[in-house]
Amino acid sequence: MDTLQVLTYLVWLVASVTFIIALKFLASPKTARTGNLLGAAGMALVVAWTFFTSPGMLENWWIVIVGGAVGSVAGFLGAKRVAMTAMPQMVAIFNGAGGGAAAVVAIAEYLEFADHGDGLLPLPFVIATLLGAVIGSVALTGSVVAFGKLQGIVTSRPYMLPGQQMITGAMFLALFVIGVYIVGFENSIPLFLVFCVIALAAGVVLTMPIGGADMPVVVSLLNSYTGIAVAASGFVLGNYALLIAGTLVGASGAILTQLMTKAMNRSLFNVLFAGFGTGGGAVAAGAEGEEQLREINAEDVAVLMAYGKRVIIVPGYGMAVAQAQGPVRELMDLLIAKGVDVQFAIHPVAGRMPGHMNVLLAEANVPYDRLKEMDEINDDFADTDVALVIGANDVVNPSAREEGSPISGMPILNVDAAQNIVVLKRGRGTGFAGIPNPLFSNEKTAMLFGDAKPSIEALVAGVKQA
Amino acid sequence: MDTLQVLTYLVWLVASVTFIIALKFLASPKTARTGNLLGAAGMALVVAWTFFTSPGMLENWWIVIVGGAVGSVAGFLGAKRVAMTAMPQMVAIFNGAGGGAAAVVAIAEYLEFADHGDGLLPLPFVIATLLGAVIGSVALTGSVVAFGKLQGIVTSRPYMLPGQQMITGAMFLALFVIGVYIVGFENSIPLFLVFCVIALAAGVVLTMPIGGADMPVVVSLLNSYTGIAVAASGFVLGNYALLIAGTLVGASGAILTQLMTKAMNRSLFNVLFAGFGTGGGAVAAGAEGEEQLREINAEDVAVLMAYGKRVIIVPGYGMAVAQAQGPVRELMDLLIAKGVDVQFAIHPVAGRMPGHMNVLLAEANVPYDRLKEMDEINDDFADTDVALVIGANDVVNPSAREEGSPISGMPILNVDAAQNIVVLKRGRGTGFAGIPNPLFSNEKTAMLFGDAKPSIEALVAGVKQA
Amino acid sequence: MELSAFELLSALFILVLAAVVGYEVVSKVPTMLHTPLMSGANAVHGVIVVGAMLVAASAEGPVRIVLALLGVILGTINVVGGFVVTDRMLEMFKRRPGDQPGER
Amino acid sequence: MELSAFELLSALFILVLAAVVGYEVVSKVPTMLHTPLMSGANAVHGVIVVGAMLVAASAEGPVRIVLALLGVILGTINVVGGFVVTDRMLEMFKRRPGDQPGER
Ligand SMILES: NC(=O)c1ccc[n+]([C@@H]2O[C@H](COP(=O)([O-])OP(=O)(O)OC[C@H]3O[C@@H](n4cnc5c(N)ncnc54)[C@H](OP(=O)(O)O)[C@@H]3O)[C@@H](O)[C@H]2O)c1
Ligand SMILES: NC(=O)c1ccc[n+]([C@@H]2O[C@H](COP(=O)([O-])OP(=O)(O)OC[C@H]3O[C@@H](n4cnc5c(N)ncnc54)[C@H](OP(=O)(O)O)[C@@H]3O)[C@@H](O)[C@H]2O)c1
Repeated sequence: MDTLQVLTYLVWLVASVTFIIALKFLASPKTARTGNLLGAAGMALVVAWTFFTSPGMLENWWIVIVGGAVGSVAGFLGAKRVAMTAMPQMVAIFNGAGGGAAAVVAIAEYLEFADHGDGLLPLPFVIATLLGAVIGSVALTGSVVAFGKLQGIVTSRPYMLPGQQMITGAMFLALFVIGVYIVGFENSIPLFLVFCVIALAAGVVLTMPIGGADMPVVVSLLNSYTGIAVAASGFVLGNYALLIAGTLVGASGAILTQLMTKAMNRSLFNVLFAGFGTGGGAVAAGAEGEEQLREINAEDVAVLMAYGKRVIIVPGYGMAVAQAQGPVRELMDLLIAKGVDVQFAIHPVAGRMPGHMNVLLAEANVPYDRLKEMDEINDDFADTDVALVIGANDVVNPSAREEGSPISGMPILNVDAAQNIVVLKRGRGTGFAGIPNPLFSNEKTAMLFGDAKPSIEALVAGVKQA
Repeated sequence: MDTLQVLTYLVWLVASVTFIIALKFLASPKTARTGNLLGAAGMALVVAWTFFTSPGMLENWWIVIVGGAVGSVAGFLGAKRVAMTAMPQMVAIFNGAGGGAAAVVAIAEYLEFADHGDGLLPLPFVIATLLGAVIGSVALTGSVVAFGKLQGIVTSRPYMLPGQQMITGAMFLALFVIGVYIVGFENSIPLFLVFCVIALAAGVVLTMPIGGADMPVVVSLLNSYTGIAVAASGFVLGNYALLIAGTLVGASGAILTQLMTKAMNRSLFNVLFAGFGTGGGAVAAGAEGEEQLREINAEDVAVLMAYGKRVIIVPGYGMAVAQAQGPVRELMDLLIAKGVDVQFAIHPVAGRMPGHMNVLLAEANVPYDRLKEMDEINDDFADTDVALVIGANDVVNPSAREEGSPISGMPILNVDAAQNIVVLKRGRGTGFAGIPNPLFSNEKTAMLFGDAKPSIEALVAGVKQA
Repeated sequence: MELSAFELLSALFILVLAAVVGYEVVSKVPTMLHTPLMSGANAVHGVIVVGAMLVAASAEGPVRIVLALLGVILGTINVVGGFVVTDRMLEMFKRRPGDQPGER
Repeated sequence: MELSAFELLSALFILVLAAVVGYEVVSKVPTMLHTPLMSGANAVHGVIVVGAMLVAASAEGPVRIVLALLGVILGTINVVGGFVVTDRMLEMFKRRPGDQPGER
């Protein structure tokens, strides 16, 4: 092993350590941004080192330059242009790109060595290559479907093929049989390619039946998958930077997925195979349509709040859709100036991704210490004058407390304990779980219909005059 | 690499994972015991595997059997017989044994390869061997001195040689010079042995100037050292089980040491090089002797508590010395039966090792939820009728709040905020910091002199009658 | 392909330890940082671009060159997009000027 | 002694990762478990007894045999004493029968 190789290992080690520190720092608000920058620095180091020291790069440098330029521009513009509400989609696309790259690398590895190899390839090598190919492919197409569902291009309803279970079963069987054949009997490039195509199809078939509301969980899971595919690739290439980075992401993504399903009080199995946020929705929405809901106008709500002692604001997906966070912040400032105690109650799965509300409210410069997590604030609703629900639905749905509802058992915000409840939404639409919400017909509840942004602006005007 | 060797690696991997899980489980009360057993199981696995598969064991098996038998009996009896209050000493001794073993292994490695090697040995190998020898030796003699100080065999006062700094400096210089010579110029078994002897002496010279009160921190640090020595040995032997286990302990020991010094509001440097718990003690104790202290009898204290609403018990080193935890528990039960709210305020460095009070009170079956950590309970003293201080001194010394005291800045329990303060101690002895305690002459304070055990028993009798 | 048994076993140790590190590091994250963390981790696995570069370095013939190019493009999108979008998310968390430093 | 550069580098990776694991695992421990944890960690480094056994396996001549014997004795004391004393400490933490399961 020459000095250059030894240095390569040390570069990998340094990069791996920056990745570890990056993840660690990302787990705390104070250090998160530094952590991200550190991770980027480690990445730059290992990329530059690989470029300048890999034998063969002298000839094919243009591939890296051209590919790098195209990828950089695409990635940079995508990341800079995307709206805050569309971030989960963007993460899905970037993850798909990573999964695709891992699959491509696995294919290239296989081609390379199937050409040179006489007879069977070493077992661990073939297994890892197949693993990288199948997982990377699933991550690629799965992420694309997730993107489509979040973006509204593909139906966000769970979509089942006729004979879905049969098809899924057949695919897994085929993957398994081809895999065993390649590992144990014969190298075959065509069969390998068939293997990859089936895996790509599997990514679609597995993701389509999952409801749009569950996509963030799916994106997190696919993120973990890509990590595993990258680790497999690192194993094959004997590259410890890939091995460690991939494993780190594989493991942390798995935990994160679990934390997310836990916050929704569901199991991962249930998310993946029991499509909720579905059919029931339409029916239920119809049923709710019958009830009489008490309406209120913005001026009355403004007075109610301005002369109250404590107001708790409960933001949900509707606030994100309406981009109402700026006016909400203004409303908060006005109320505080009038001596009202204003807090935000943040449900762990409000919106469409974990931390969605925090990100939006931080964007509007709402101070951290006014954002309370569910457990922290749930007891405070009882002595609250007004609970202002802005485009939230499922996270305040009391039917979660009863048996037999699709969201039974999910912890919810105790909005119904407040003196007055005001709900801002456009109409009688259901939340993403697609089920009716008895809170709206609660006698303490008044509805302020309309898009959240103009509604809040009306409240701001009202409070100014009050 | 044959199958046996591959299996050996897998055994190492399994053992390493059990060690990791063991440490993780030890960090939570519910799983701690399981964790310890799991660690022991992993250890048994790797020891048995090594015994049955190592080439050469066929001939020299008796060494392992005889040594193992002697060591097992000694370790088992020592661990079973030791009194709860003497546990820190025992841990010191076991740690010393581990450090000694690491040093012995390093010496044997060096002998073995210095014999065979022509010219210089490979650099990383020699460096790791020297490191293992020096750190293991320091851990051995340092632990023995720590044992002596905790056991009262060696003076617990900081003991400085004349010209301490000169001697320490000379030792380090000698170690460095010999080390460089062996690494860079010539293999020499005599010089290597001189190197080890100096390291052994250094362990003594470095530990003697540290006060007995700081010994638990020192034991924790030496524990971390032994871990590093073991890791070095694993590096040399190419044994990943040793490498990982040693590194785990080295790192976690370092953190633990820091947590401990932090709880005492001191820096590690200050602990190691600024001997506190010293000279000042005698003088200060004399000064305190002059003051008038208000005495009280057990019956009065019993009445005070039995008719109070809330009592907070503050245990300290004296409770451990007097082995009064059983009667204390009885006292608690009686008071609770009378409707008194009884809590225990546990200072992080009360006693002589972290968690000392928790261990003792748990031994006496005081439920966990009555043991409150300092931060949790410090605000509650204000509406407490009686703060019962049992053999605690430094941890309730208000001079920590002023400048210029040796314990300035250490967070203390706000005992002086209570309505009544009752202090149980034998006489006018100071705590381990050796400084006077103005709390005792506080006008709210009454002293109940005598050994804590009979005192508490008198209180129990008193409460029964009250 | 000269993966010796020793190399494989070393890789296995590294894999297991890295998995433990990944698990431990993330198990303490507050809910509001879930998304940035997911996004940051997503950027980290973009290191696959290094794998694609190695493919590029040894690429011969049109098929492999196309694969290499594709791999580098996709990997770079992952890396660049991942870190930039994470930074954008985190930028939103910064305090407004008037705020006390110590809070949360 | 045939430590190849590759073996050394692998050992280095393992060392760094294990150090991170050690750090992460312990940084969450409550005060009252400091001593049992210290004691348990102490028992873990008793794995040095394996090193002493390897010395024993290749021991020739009285010096090395004495060293091996000493190493095995000391290492065994560390292992056996360490685990037993930790178990004794932890035994004290067990609940009395009447207690609620859920508490703390
Ligand atoms: N956060 C996550 O990580 C995550 C991940 C996966 C799934 N989910 C799921 O997403 C849901 C989140 O609950 P949520 O309470 O935040 O939202 P929600 O239950 O989806 O309800 C959103 C409500 O906002 C209203 N709305 C939509 N656009 C609006 C606008 N422009 N102005 C005003 N109102 C508008 C809608 O009613 P109208 O149509 O009548 O206006 C709808 O009822 C949960 O079911 C959760 O399980 C979350
Ligand atoms: N916990 C740790 O991890 C740790 C580690 C290193 C150092 N330390 C140090 O140890 C000290 C611990 O503070 P502490 O308040 O628990 O204890 P302390 O300050 O050492 O005081 C103990 C008191 O107990 C009394 N006492 C001794 N035997 C007694 C008996 N049989 N019956 C009744 N009273 C008795 C003594 O006074 P009389 O002689 O008058 O009876 C003495 O004043 C701190 O300085 C701390 O920094 C602790």
